[in-house]
Parts: sequence; structure tokens; C-alpha cells
Amino acid sequence: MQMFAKKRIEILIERAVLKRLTDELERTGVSGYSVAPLAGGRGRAGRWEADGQIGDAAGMFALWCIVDAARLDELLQVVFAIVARQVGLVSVSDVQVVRPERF
Amino acid sequence: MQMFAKKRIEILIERAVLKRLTDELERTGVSGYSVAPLAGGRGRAGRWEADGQIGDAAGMFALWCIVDAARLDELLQVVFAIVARQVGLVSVSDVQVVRPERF
Amino acid sequence: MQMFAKKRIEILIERAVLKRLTDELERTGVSGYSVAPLAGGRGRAGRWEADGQIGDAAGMFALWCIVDAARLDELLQVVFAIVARQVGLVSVSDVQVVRPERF
Amino acid sequence: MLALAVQNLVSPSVLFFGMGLGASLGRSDLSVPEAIARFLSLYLLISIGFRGGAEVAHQGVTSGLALAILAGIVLSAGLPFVAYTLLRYGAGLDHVNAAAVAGHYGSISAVTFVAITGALTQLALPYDGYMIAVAAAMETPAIFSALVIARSGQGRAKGEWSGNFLREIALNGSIVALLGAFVVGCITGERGMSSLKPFLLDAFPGFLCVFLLDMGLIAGRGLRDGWRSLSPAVAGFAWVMPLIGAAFAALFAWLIGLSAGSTAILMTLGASASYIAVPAAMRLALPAANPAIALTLSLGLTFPFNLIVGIPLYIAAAQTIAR
Amino acid sequence: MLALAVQNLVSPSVLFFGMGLGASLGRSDLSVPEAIARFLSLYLLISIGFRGGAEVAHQGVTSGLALAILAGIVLSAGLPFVAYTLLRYGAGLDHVNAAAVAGHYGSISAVTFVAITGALTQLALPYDGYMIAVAAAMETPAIFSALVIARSGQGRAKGEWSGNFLREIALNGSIVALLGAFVVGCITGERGMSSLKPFLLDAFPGFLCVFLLDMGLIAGRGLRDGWRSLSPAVAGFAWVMPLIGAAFAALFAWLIGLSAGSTAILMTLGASASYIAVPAAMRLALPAANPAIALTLSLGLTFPFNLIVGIPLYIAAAQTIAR
Amino acid sequence: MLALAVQNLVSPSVLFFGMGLGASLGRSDLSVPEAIARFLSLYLLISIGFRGGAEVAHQGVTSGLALAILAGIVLSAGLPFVAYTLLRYGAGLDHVNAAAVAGHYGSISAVTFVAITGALTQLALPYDGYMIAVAAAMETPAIFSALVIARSGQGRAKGEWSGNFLREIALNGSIVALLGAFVVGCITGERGMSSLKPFLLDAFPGFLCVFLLDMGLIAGRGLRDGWRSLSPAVAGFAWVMPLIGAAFAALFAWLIGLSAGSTAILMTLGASASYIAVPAAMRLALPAANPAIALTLSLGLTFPFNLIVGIPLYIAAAQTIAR
Ligand SMILES: Nc1ncnc2c1ncn2[C@@H]1O[C@H](COP(=O)(O)O)[C@@H](O)[C@H]1O
Ligand SMILES: Nc1ncnc2c1ncn2[C@@H]1O[C@H](COP(=O)(O)O)[C@@H](O)[C@H]1O
Ligand SMILES: Nc1ncnc2c1ncn2[C@@H]1O[C@H](COP(=O)(O)O)[C@@H](O)[C@H]1O
Ligand code: NA
Ligand code: NA
Ligand code: NA
Repeated sequence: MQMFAKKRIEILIERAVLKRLTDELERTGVSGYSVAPLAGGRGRAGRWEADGQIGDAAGMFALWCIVDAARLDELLQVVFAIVARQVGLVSVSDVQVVRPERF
Repeated sequence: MQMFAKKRIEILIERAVLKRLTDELERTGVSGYSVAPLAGGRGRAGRWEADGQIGDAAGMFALWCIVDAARLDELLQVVFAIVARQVGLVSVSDVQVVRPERF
Repeated sequence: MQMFAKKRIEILIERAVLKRLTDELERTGVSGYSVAPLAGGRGRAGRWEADGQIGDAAGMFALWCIVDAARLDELLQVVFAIVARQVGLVSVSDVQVVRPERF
Repeated sequence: MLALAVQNLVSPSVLFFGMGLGASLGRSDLSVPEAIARFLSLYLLISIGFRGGAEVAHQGVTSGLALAILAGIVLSAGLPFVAYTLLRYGAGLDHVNAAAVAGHYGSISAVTFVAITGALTQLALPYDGYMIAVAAAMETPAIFSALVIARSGQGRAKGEWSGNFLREIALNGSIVALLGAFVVGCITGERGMSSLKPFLLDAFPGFLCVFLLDMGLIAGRGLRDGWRSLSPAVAGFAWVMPLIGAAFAALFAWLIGLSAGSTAILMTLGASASYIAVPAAMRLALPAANPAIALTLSLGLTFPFNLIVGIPLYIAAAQTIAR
Repeated sequence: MLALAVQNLVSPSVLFFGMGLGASLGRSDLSVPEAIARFLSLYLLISIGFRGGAEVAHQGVTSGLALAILAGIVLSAGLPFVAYTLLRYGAGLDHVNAAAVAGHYGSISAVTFVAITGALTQLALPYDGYMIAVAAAMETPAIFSALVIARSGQGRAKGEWSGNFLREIALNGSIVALLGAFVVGCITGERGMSSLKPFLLDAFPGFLCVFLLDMGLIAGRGLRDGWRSLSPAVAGFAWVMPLIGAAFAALFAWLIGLSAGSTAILMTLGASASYIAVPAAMRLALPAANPAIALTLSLGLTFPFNLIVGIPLYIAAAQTIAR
Repeated sequence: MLALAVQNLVSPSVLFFGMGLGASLGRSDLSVPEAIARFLSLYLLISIGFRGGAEVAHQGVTSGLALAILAGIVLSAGLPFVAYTLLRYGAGLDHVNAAAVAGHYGSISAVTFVAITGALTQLALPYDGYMIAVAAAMETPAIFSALVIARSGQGRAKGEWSGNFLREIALNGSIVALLGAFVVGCITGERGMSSLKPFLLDAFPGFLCVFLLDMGLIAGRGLRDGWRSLSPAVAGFAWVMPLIGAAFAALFAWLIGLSAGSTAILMTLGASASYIAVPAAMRLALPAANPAIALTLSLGLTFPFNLIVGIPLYIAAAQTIAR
């Protein structure tokens, strides 16, 4: 099958801020995104585990978004405006898709 | 360590269809695959969240499969035969592994 | 935005061994890692599903770690010392990040 | 009847549904964790099934049971054709979506079943324990009717009637849980019930409230997001179809001579629409259908309609009809 | 008083907290699944809210209720300023973290509320059912005070007082659950309570034990990891602030003439610190603050302090103070 | 004895196990969410532990307790050697897998423990409350024996007996939960029990049914997938070993003079095999072993054998043996 190159932005983000991020992404008109729960991790803010956490702020998610390379920079701006001051991490990688018109 | 290039197919798929897909993958003789739960997302079919969903159809999963590049096309055919008409997304990326004989 | 190339190590690992791995990673001084739950999969050891499993050993996780290419080999050694004899899988891919000094 | 409607309206479970509805329409981030939501539906099915089985163990199997089950199956298989006609030609919904929604309305809603039995108990109107078996029997036939309808329109993907697919439908987790618990209830009878009573019976209203809170949250989300995709005619269907389903059920109940209580139950089953087992089957069988339409109709419109308007109406009608 | 302290100390829920604390300090891998932990906090909020509502339905709305709610709001809004002063100038914590922690101490802890009502019931000391409404009212004002404080120091990101943000705070899931259940309780009153009693009341001590086991696990993790980031002065704050909060609350209770039981509750609310709703608001509003500091203080130090030392003290004081 | 076997067979919990087994052998997609399954095992351990502790608080610590614990430890440490011999030389299983399975059979099954105490209560045959402490004590020694066995064969990776590893085993979450709840039960005694009764006692049979449904689902999956990897001899081991374990336990019980009820319990503990705590330890210590073998044997074959054949047999034998 013929494949087309796209970019995959991955953002690790706190539960409390997730909704802000998805609202903002939708406003920019991304075609879609996916969110998966994290079970734990470690970063500058130390080690954490999802298990047992109480409180509405607890938990982190990985959100990723497959986009056209042309839109990458614009989206990174949007993402960083929200994520920069929070616990979190942004990375970008290359992927290939079959139906380029979706993104 | 010496690394060997392989392909990673990632398929986002509804709970209701997951079993069909894994059964089919096993029939083609893939060496393995992994499945992770999604917590939410947005696509052409709109926004959804895993939390609170009732019903046996609720929920989506990310399934990925590390395979040899030689088998990529064959597997994509199999995958698309199942996923094409459903809510879902297929993407492919490059990975490197240490033990090439496993895939 | 200017992006910097890094490596992403992904390790699929059993619950029982996860703590050993994270302890060891912290000892080597990685800047961070993330862990996500798996819902199921298939490998040489057969098919498994997270749902319904009882017992403290049940379940697998995907752990990933974004690191500088210079540290890749060292970390793979550490990882393989723990994962080699277990059910599991290690793969490496390329990612790009915005703040290279974090890794 | 009005008194009952009001009383129904201010029962804790309906209020929790309203609370969930309000919270999600107001965009609160209140949510029930996925694992809990799935546990609650398993719990409800087991509790309902077990109690039905224990009732049958108590009363024994009668010819009435067989007749009622037969009536239920015919209703479940037949109503989708009525619903499809209304949706396709009355409301102008496209072929595949009309077929999928029709499948939901032939099948039944377990929580609405609970609500009607609760109302009957409060009114001290007796009903037959085996009606739970009727409810279980009505779960699946509608799925096959929906497939027949969908197929009649256009050629569809192969493999749809394969043994594999039939097994997927029949061994659906929800149906296995409901029927399995029913069998366990039949076998262990009162002895089993006495040991499980605190969990399956006494705690039931509490678990139900959390479940209904969750249903309210989902219904609200559906209404918020799905509002635009529903034409007024399609939305109207969600309030007309229950009355039609109940009318057919009333006819059948009268034909086989059910008691007033059981008639009210059969009417409610006919009037209610599925949101647990059928959506999964439709995703498998009719992937081109938009799942949000059926869910919003059944959960967001029909379910509250039945709770508030329907059930009091069906009870009043049943008391007139039953011989 | 000592007897009550000891009795409090050997209640199952406190012991389960200790068990969790010990397990996680000893690095056991004991854990409560995330979905269960989230369900338990939903359950606690619903149970507390519903019982409060049912109590109000029973006793009716009085002018005492309005006054007590007013007192609670003033306390919740005012205490953060006291807490900030102590933290910033007494304990030398930096500006943003001091503001964030102060927000936690103005708000309240639902589980500490449960503990004081439990102790009062054991002592047969009556209190007003509407105190749950006071507790609910005290949840949020502290958040806004924390923002005012944080802002006063330095220019902060725009959009912080936007309607959007206010809605995020007001429609926080925990607050909706608590208030929603309160309203349901008010409406359904005793009839609702009788059907939900086995789930919401009888099972409560059991669910609470699991929740406290989990809280102990988190507190232990916090203490283990966060030990180094806490100076002795900041740690000391966690034991001094409750006494100050309780003292202010005692004054207010005296001014509005609360009964001894209700005075003890208001003191406990003033003394307790939030770990459910406020942390989420602080992550949104003050992302630069380290969430581990507030959580370790409130859960690891203040919560056990209130259980063991505080509550007996507050009750004794309340009995002296109340007119 | 046959009557008891039949009655055991038609208890709700056994039937739910059968329902799960059937559903997963028939490839139904019925499942219990992971978080719920983990909560249920935590609940069972806490409930069992707490009740044991409350019993000990009631009856006091006796010399019988110390002796019984000692017997349990010796059994747990000794049985793996018997099991290994059978598996390695009788059934031809390879070295590492034989060692790992042997570890499971030295340890105990909490649910089988519940089943035997249930049967004894039904028969009004008294037993000592401290047997729960014996059960807890039997959890871990078998793990170390399995390691000794595995090591004796071949040189193994370093670090296996490190303090770290011992701590991992001893602080295993399940063991901490069981022993912690036991201690809480000892301290709070009857007062604690009365507040936790609705949750820990009354709701227990219900939660147990869901847990057993889940165990049935796993056992079925194991049997379906693992069928081929089990030789008939290895499968036979799963029905022979319980009898041997029970026989050794009977000898010990007779030596220390246990009552008939307690003898039956010790026999059942000897006969049962672990599937909660030991699998985790074996994954850490003997990663080369295939976890599916032990799980299928203990859950799919030994557990139902003990429920149906074993327990009535052990009770009958215990009544003959006990002095
Ligand atoms: N190098 C890394 N690789 C993978 N995940 C990371 C890395 N650094 C941080 N994270 C994740 O990002 C979260 C927040 O990081 P931080 O903001 O540095 O505390 C951590 O809890 C991890 O889940
Ligand atoms: N561009 C995208 N990037 C990441 N995930 C996506 C994207 N588009 C769709 N998805 C995911 O795929 C699911 C189905 O998409 P769709 O079939 O377009 O509704 C969505 O719910 C998302 O979880
Ligand atoms: N080719 C593969 N692609 C993706 N995941 C795999 C693959 N092979 C194995 N896995 C995952 O790794 C786990 C352990 O594999 P194994 O050690 O081969 O049993 C499996 O249960 C899968 O979750
Ligand atoms: Na219907
Ligand atoms: Na406070
Ligand atoms: Na044993």
C-alpha cells in the first residue's frame, strides 16, 4: 500500500489540564487525537503512580495527534502555550499513514 | 548493541471489533502484538471518553505489532479488511530491535 | 520550533518486575520515564488479557524513556540485564524534542 | 397516575440520573471510572438475573412462562420492522442508521425493567417472577431483525451470518451474565438468596443510583454533542416509538392473558430500548451506522420518557387491559 | 478527652490509615487500583452529601443554617491569608507554593468531617445536620483567596479569572457530586434514605476503611519522597495551622451561637485541609506550585494530627465554648 | 459426605465459578474489569484477615495458636519438596517449572480457606479463629523452599537471596493486606467488627461470587490455552497432590491435637495451592518458569477438585482423626 509521511506529536499531561489542551486542539481544527492513561512515571517533579491516587488532579495522560508536517509548528505553539508551565513532556516522531486526506 | 530495523503498525480500534482483529492477526502468524486501553479521543465520529461508558461496545484500544518490513504489506491488507469500515486509525513507524529473529 | 533528535526506548514488562526496572533506571540517572498499562497481548508465552486477572503478578506495562543517543547503549545494557529472562520486549525509535537539556 | 409519575420523578435513582444529566450538560468534569461503570452493569445484570431465577425457583415453571417468553421473542423480533418504517419513511433517517436504531428499540433496557418492577412493588401490584426470563429472551432477537432489514436494502459484506458472528452475539458478555445468574438463581433458590441478599438486594438501590448517575452523564454528553445530528423528527421518534411498542406489547399480553402487573412489565419492555448489549452487536454487524444516534435516542430521550411518562401510563393501561 | 483520643486511635479506620502508612513507608507494593480509589472518593462524597441533605429535609431550613454557611464561607476565604503569612514569613516557603498550600488549608477535608461526626455520635453529642452544607460551602472560597494571594505577588498569566476558569472550579466533579447528592437527599428525605441505607450508611465504615488504607499509602509515599523538600518549619506549619484554624472557627461558632456539637464540627472544618478538590484547582491556577508539598502536608501530617490530637481537643473546647 | 459434596456443588459461589468456566470455555467475551478483580482480591484478604483477628481478640492467644502456626510453617516449607519430587520424577516436568509449581502447592488458597470455613459453619462444626493466622503464616515459606529447590539444580543468577529480594517477598501487597487486617481485627475486636459487619461480613458472599465468577473465567482461559502444554501426568498431579498435602496436614494436626474443625482446615490449607501471592514471587525469582502452567493447575484443576471432592473428604477424615 502506498504510505504518506505525517508527524506524530505526543504530549504527556496532567489530568487537571487535559481538558484545556483538548479544547484548544479542537479550536485549532486538528482532525483528531487520542488519549491513553499513564500508570506512573518519573520526571523533574519526582516519581508518581496512578494507583491509589485520590483527588481530581491525580493522574497523567499521554495524548497524541497525527498531523501533517505543514501544521506541526502551529500546533506545537498551541501545545506549549498550555503545557510549558505544567508537569509534562512533548515529543514528535515520524509516522506513515494510508489515507493522507484525513489529517 | 546491534539493532535491526523493523516496522511498527499501530491500530486504534473499537472494543467490539478488537477480538476479530486479534484473531485475524494470529491467523496470519504474527509473532506477537500488544494492546493498550485508550481513555478518550476525537475523530471524524466526534469526541468520546472511556470514563463512565456503559455497554459492551464502549471503549477503544491501541493495538501495535512489531513486524518485519517484508510482511508489512500483507498485514496492512489484513488490518484494513477489518478496520476500514469502522471507527479507527492505522499508522506505521520505524523501530529498532535487538533480536531480529523474534519478528 | 527547533527540534533535537533523541532516542525513545520502549520496554514491555511484567508487573512483578516493573519496580526492579524503574529502580535500576533511576540508579543509572535517567532524567525520567513513563509507564502505561497494557490491556492484553500475545507473544511467545501466548495470549493474555489484563481483564479479570487476579494475583499480584498479573498485568503488563509499557515503560518508555526518552534519552540522549549517547546514553542509549548503556541503558540498553541495564534494561536487558533485567528483561532478558522475563516475558517482555524492547524496542527503540527516533523522536524529536524541543528542550534537549532535559534528557 | 399523576401521583405515581411525581413519586417516580422524585425517587433517588431518577434524581441521580437528573444530576448526571445536569452535570454533563453543564460541562462538569464529574465522571465514573470506566472500570466501575463496567462493574456496575455486570452487577445489575447479575442481580436482576439472580432474583428472576430465585423467583422462578420459588414459583415453578408454568405454561404462562413459555407463552410469555414466546410473546417476548415475537415482540423483540417484530418491533424493529415497525421502528425502521417510522425512522426511514417517517423521519427520513438513512437506511443503515434506521436499521441500527430499530435494533435497539426491539431489544430492552434492563434499568427500565428495574424501574417498572420497583413501581409495581410500591403499588403492591403483583407480577410474575419469570418476567425477568422474558426480558432476557427479548435481548437478542431484535439484533437479527436489524440485520435482516439492513441487508434487504443493499448487498453487504460477507460473513455476516457466519456461525462465528452468531456466536459472538449469543455469547455476548451481558447476555451470559444475565442468563447465567438466572440459572444460578433457579438452582440455589431461597438458600442462595438468603446468603446473597445483602449484596444483591439490599445494596441494589445504592448501586443503581451510581449507575443512573453515570447514565445521566452519558445521556447528557450525547445530547450535548449529538443534538445537531438529530432532526426533530428523529428525536420525536424516541417519544412515539415507546408508545407503539407498549401498545403492541399490551395486545400480546392480553392475548396470552397476563396479569395486570406482568402486562405492565411486558409493555415497559416493549417500550424500552437497549444500550448495553445491542450497541456492541451493531458495531460488529453494521459498522457504517453512527453509534451516537442510537445511544442518544435510547439513553437521552426514550429512557427518561419511560421513567417519567411511560411507566405510570403503562401501569394504568395494564390495569384496564388485564383480564 | 484522652480516652476519646485513644478510642479514636484504635478505631478501624484510623488503624487502616496506619496500616497504609506503614506499608508504604516500608516500601510494600500494596496498592488500591486507581479506578477504585476514584470510586471511593465519589462514594464518600455522595454518601456524606446525601446524609446531609436527608438531615436538612428532616429538620427544615433554619436561620441557623444561613448563618453557619456564611461563617463557613468567611472562614474558608479568610484562613488562606493567615496560612500564607505563616508559610511565607514564618516558614520561608516561596511565594507560589505558599499560596497554593494556603488554598488547601482554607478548604476542608471530607474524611476529617466524617471522623468528627463519628466521634460526636459516639459521645451522643448532638449536632446540626446542615453542617454538611457548611462543609460543602467551605470547599471553594479558599481557592479564590489563594489566587488573589498568588496574583498580588507578581503579574501572572492572563485568563486566570476568566469565566471559563470560574466554571472549571465551580463545576469540579467533587463539588457537583457532594452538592448534587445533598440536593437529592433534601428532596427524597427519609423515603430515599430508607432505600439507600444499606449502601450509603451501613456499608460506609467499610468503604471508609479501604479509602483510609489508600490515604495512608499515599501519605506514606508523600512522606518518603517529599521528606527532603519539607523544611522543619514547613512541617511544623501542618501541626500549628489546624489549631489556628480551629481557633478562628471557634470564635465564629461562638458569635453565631452554634451548639457544642456543631461548634466542634466547624472547628474541625477550619482545622482540616483539602486533598480532593483543591489540588486540581491549584494545578490549573498555579501550575508553578509543587503539588507534592501541599499533599504531603495535608495528608501526611495534618490529617493524622487532626484525627489523633485535634478532634478530641476540638470537642473538649467546643463543650466549654458553646453557649 | 456426599450430601455435603452436593450441597457444596450447588452453592451460589461454586455455581458462579462454573458459570465463569463455562463462559470462557465457550469463548464468551464476559469479563471482570482488571481494577475490580484487583479490588476483589484486596477485599477478600482484608475481610478474611479482619475476621481472623477479631476471632483471636475474642478467644485470646493460646499455646494452641503457636503450635498450629508452627505446624503450618513446617507444612508450607516441606510440601514443595514432595511436590517437586512428584512433578520432576513422576510427571517428568522440567526442573525450573517443577520448582515453581511446587512453590504454589506449598502455599495456600484464600478462597479455598473461605470455602472450608463456610462448610464447617454450615455443619455447625466449631473451629479455632486463629486458623486464619495459620493460613497467613503458610503463604510465604513455600516460596523459599521453591528457591532452594530451583537453586540446588543449577547455578542461578546472583542477587536472588539479597535482602532486597527477601523484602520484596515479605512486603508483598497481599500478605501485608492479610496480616495488616488481621492486626486491625485483633486490636479493634468486637467493636470494630460491629461497625464493619455490613461491608466485611454481610456483603462477603456477594463479592465472593463475583470473585469466583472471575476465577472461573481465568481458569477456563487457562484450560483452553494451556491444555496442550499439560501432559496427563502433570494434570494428574493437580488431583493427587491435594490428597498428599491433606494427609501430611492431618498428621500434623493429630500431633498437635487440633479439634476436628481445625484439623479439616489445616488439611484444606495443605491441599490447596496459591494463585495470588506466589505467582508474583515466582515471576521475580524464577523468571524462566512458565506462569501459565502453575496457574492452570492450581486454578483450573486443584481449586475445583478441592471444592467438590476435597473439602467433604477432609471434613469426614478430620472427624475420624481428631482426638
Ligand atoms: N525522559 C523521559 N522519558 C519519558 N517520560 C518522561 C521523561 N521525563 C519525564 N517524563 C514523563 O513526564 C512526566 C512529567 O515530567 P516532569 O515535568 O519532568 O516532572 C513524568 O512524570 C514522566 O511521566
Ligand atoms: N489525527 C489523529 N491523531 C490521533 N488519533 C486520531 C486521529 N484521528 C482519529 N484518531 C483516533 O481514532 C479514533 C477514531 O477516529 P475516527 O474514525 O476518525 O472517528 C478517534 O476517536 C481517535 O481516538
Ligand atoms: N511483535 C510484537 N509486537 C508487539 N508486541 C509484542 C510482540 N511480541 C510480543 N509482544 C508483547 O510482549 C509480550 C511478551 O512477549 P513474549 O515474551 O514473546 O511472550 C506479549 O504479551 C506482547 O504484549
Ligand atoms: Na423494546
Ligand atoms: Na480548613
Ligand atoms: Na498447600
